[in-house]
Amino acid sequence: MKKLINNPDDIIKEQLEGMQAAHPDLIKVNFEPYYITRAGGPVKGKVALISGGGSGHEPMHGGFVGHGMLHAACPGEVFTSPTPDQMHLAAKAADGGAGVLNIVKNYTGDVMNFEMAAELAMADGIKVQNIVIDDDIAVKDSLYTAGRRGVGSTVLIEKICGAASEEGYDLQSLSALCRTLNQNGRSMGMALTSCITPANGSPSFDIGDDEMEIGIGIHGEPGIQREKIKTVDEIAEMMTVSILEDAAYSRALKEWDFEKNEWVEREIVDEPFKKGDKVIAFVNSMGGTPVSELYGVYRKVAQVTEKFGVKIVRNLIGPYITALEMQGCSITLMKVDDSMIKLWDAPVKTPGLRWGV
Amino acid sequence: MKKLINNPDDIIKEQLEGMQAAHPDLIKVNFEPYYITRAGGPVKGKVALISGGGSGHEPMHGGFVGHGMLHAACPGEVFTSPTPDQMHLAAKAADGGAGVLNIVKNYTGDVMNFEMAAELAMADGIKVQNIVIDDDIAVKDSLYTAGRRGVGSTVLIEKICGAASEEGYDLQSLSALCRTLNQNGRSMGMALTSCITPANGSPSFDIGDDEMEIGIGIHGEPGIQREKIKTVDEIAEMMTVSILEDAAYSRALKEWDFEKNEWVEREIVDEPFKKGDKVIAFVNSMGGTPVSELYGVYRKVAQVTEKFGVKIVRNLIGPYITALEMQGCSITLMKVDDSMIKLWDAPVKTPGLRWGV
Amino acid sequence: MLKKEHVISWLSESFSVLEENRQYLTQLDTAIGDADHGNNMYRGFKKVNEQLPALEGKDIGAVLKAVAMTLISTVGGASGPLYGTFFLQAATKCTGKDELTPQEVSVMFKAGLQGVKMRGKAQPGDKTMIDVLEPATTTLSELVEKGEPLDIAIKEAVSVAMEKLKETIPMIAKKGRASYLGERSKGHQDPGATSSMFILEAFSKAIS
Amino acid sequence: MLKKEHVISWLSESFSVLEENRQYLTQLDTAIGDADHGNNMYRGFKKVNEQLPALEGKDIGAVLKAVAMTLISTVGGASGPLYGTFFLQAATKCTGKDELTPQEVSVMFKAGLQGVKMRGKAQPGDKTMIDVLEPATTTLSELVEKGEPLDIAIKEAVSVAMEKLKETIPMIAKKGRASYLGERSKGHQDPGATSSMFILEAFSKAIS
Ligand SMILES: Nc1ncnc2c1ncn2[C@@H]1O[C@H](COP(=O)(O)OP(=O)(O)O)[C@@H](O)[C@H]1O
Ligand SMILES: Nc1ncnc2c1ncn2[C@@H]1O[C@H](COP(=O)(O)OP(=O)(O)O)[C@@H](O)[C@H]1O
Ligand SMILES: [Mg+2]
Ligand SMILES: [Mg+2]
Ligand SMILES: [Mg+2]
Ligand SMILES: [Mg+2]
Repeated sequence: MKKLINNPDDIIKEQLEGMQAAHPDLIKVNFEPYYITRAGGPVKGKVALISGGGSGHEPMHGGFVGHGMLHAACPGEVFTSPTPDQMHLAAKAADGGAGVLNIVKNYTGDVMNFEMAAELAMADGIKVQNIVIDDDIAVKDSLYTAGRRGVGSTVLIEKICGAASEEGYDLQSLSALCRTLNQNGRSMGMALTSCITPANGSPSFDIGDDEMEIGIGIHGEPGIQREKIKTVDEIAEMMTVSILEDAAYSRALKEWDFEKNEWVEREIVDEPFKKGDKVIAFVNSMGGTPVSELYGVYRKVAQVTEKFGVKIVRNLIGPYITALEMQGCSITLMKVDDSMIKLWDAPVKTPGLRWGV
Repeated sequence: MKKLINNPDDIIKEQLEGMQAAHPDLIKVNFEPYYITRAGGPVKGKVALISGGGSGHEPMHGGFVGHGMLHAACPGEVFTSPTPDQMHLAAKAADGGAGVLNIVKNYTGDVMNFEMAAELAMADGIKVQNIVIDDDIAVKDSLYTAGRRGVGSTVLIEKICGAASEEGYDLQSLSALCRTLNQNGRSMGMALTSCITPANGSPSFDIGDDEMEIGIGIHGEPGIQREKIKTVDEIAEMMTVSILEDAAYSRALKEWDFEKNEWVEREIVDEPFKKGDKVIAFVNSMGGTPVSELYGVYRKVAQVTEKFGVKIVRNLIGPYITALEMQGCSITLMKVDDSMIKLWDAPVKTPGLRWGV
Repeated sequence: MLKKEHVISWLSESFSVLEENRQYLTQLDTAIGDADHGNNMYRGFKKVNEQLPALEGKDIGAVLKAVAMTLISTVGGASGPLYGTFFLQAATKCTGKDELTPQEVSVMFKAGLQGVKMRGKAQPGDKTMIDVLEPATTTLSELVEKGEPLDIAIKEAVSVAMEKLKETIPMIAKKGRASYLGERSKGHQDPGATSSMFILEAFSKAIS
Repeated sequence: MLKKEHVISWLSESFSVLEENRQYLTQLDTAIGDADHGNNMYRGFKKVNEQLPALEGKDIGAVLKAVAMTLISTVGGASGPLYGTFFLQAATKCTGKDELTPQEVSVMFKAGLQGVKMRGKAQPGDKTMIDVLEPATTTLSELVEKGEPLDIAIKEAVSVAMEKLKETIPMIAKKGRASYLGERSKGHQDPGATSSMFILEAFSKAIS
């Protein structure tokens, strides 16, 4: 196992110590249990935006805590959802009196843990909503699967909703924005190599020297399909076309109903992309692919979207939602309107994403 | 070979096309020959800061073109110094009337090509200085080698000198600053895996599953020493201590003498670090190591520098000077005074580094 | 009768078997999941095991509730809330009790099972822990109804569960991470069903 | 006499042999450098070769100068400026000439060699192209002084150079990238010395 680590059992703790040492001006790490809040404490009167998930996807989510993005993040063990107590304490620490919005990637574990956490926080009198992100079009079906996974859209949503919180959106409007952005975003990922989880020590899947996995998630799980490696043009075109041509996607997602005071299932439909749409294009490295190759991917994404009549108005290119040292990439397209673009452009100052300030 | 590329012969062109498509607001790519300038054209009255080198180290240097950093960059073939004509045309395109400072990493090829380029530009009446960066302490000797290589310091120097150019430093004072920063910076690198150059298609060196290379450069060349993999604490401590305890380093570097009108060798001495020094700490990924592991490295760097009595006042953590998809890291410490810190903090807006704007 | 000492030894037996099979469970989860199930279960039950001495004075309901809270706050992933809910719901049927009749044990298991189904919405055949927990619970309660002694009933439940566990191999997963694999999830035994099996075996061992 | 047709065929022969040995040179550079020498030389001489038809009318000085400029602007790395300088300095001795006497050829090689030494500051024994270029040039000029015909002199120069090339194997590099390896550079033949050898062989072939 080729990793810059000490004992695998200590890596979450030690890497968080490193983050804390590096960014004391931006973040404050709590160690028992793990959660990360902004250095300045809760932001009075603003909805606290919180996310969390397994570790191994850095800079997401801890690296996105700071002005203009998250108020808190909960790191789990590597690729393992964090637990309700972490999320509950993070909510208590980050709540500025205007409630908490949990951004939950759609994995069985994350969803269940965040639901329990929301219940605990609500029992403390904190207003909490959970919005589930499920943008991975590699998963076709929500009837015979746990539904689409939450992947690249999460990063864009954390940025845009973070800016909206700074703007003073209340919990309901922030939740609505978050839900809409999730409906507007679609992603697809692929891997050239498998990652190795530190505790496991060997590759999560075997893959031939001339093979790639299409439709992977971000947890070293095998993808939807195994193929011979193709050229970047073929890969990027196939992925971009799949995203652009993905049909309407309908499924039920749970949200808290503040009137009924219980979880309700909301039927949610993502409409397909259409000519004239403006999008943010996000080309992401899975961790082991260098930015030079991402530009090769972006080149094709730009060509394909243009041909389709979709206009890229902003882009993000780099390793932002990773799967340890996996080689590979993901592509996310998210339809945005002018107000969303303005929120995207707003200042952000976090360890992992920074501009305008 | 696991890469997101098309034909290896086309990758420089295509990746630059991707960069151009992604950042038309920041950069302008010239294709025949390759060079990258700021989108806005030359900056009148300011010294043009130019760098260049082989490709495969992205985001360096092309990703550092933009406000507050470089005015132009010249990408060579992968790991191959660019040629004098590229550098010459880049100088012509970027010169704003106040002359050109070429930041040259100390490799035989880069040094010779940039010298020829400077001569060509001077023949056109452009005032040019070349400052050579040689901060890699893994190379002990300059008498029996080509001297210390230019590695991590380059990134920090491009940022600080870029800010100084915006501040209006003239060519002489900017050159002096650049020279001092080079004297103030020391780096060391290590690799867990070899990279694969696209044209070659197989690893640049063979390395066992339980081995690492210490003292590598950024070109997939073998390092100074082969060892069994150690823990991140042992590796980071060894590297940081080597940097902190590196003795005074003396060698001759060529600069242009504007009075004699010829290249002269300047005897230059880097003084060792001492207690009380303030430094910028830069923990860099070689491309394949994810940021999570870099935080594990940073943790130890922070501990060791503190024990030594050296104070980290700023840091940079991420993949900024890479060797394709190589796994590994480098550590750079650069002594800075308050004016340099101010320049470091100044706004920068490039594809690869951005803050304050 | 199931005494509270039995419960304590069930939990410590569970830890032993999960510790022993940490790699094995992770390996199963590598094939169709994300390679963490063994570590998740180990982390949770290690913590449970450490707390057992402090729980010795408590009644069965209190013990199971404490186990639930520990699992919920240490396991993470999907299995954390699921096993946590199992023990939490099981605990509600044992409040204040220092021993349980076979009927009460059967009620306890049913409550736990219902909790997991409520939380995870999985059905038998979805290739999850339900494929072991449900038939085992059904067998146990049927035998207990018929008046079989608890140790016999649980032995039989374990052997039915073992068959059902093997039946997860050809299944296509419809819940949890393995569901993303679709057809490719065939041919692999479900990790969560396997850990459930270990916990049932530990129960059987604890009372015999 | 060396006619300008000979020079053209020297350059096209050089391209052929460098194309043929592209992988080989890169392999040598993988061991002690950065795995690009074969590609660098191929890229440069391919461009030179493409330009040859356009150069046919020109005198030898003009041809060599054009070659120099092409190499400088296409090869890159260390070898680009070095070979570029070789041809640039060689060209200065052939300005306006359509053919060269053996003595003039010897002067041309000496000028090229001096250019490389001036640019790269390497000495014989540093494990660079100098270890081939210098003994070859010396042998050539000595034999030409003695009145040997050019083709005989160059054949002998090539065979001396071949020996000297092999002698780079045990050397410790002191210039270029290989110098970073110190002792570990021992046991590998220098890539640049090897490409120099190929270019000398091409010269010999062109005039026989
Ligand atoms: N909805 C569900 N209902 C019941 N059991 C489930 C469900 N989803 C997953 N599981 C069980 O959880 C196991 C995986 O647990 P674990 O690996 O610890 O969590 P994760 O899938 O989050 O990594 C699966 O093997 C399966 O038995
Ligand atoms: N200072 C020097 N003087 C003469 N030849 C040199 C010098 N430095 C390097 N070389 C030659 O250049 C060759 C390497 O060329 P190449 O691989 O194309 O460039 P780079 O080293 O920049 O990758 C070496 O094998 C050596 O023969
Ligand atoms: Mg998991
Ligand atoms: Mg090179
Ligand atoms: Mg799992
Ligand atoms: Mg080379």
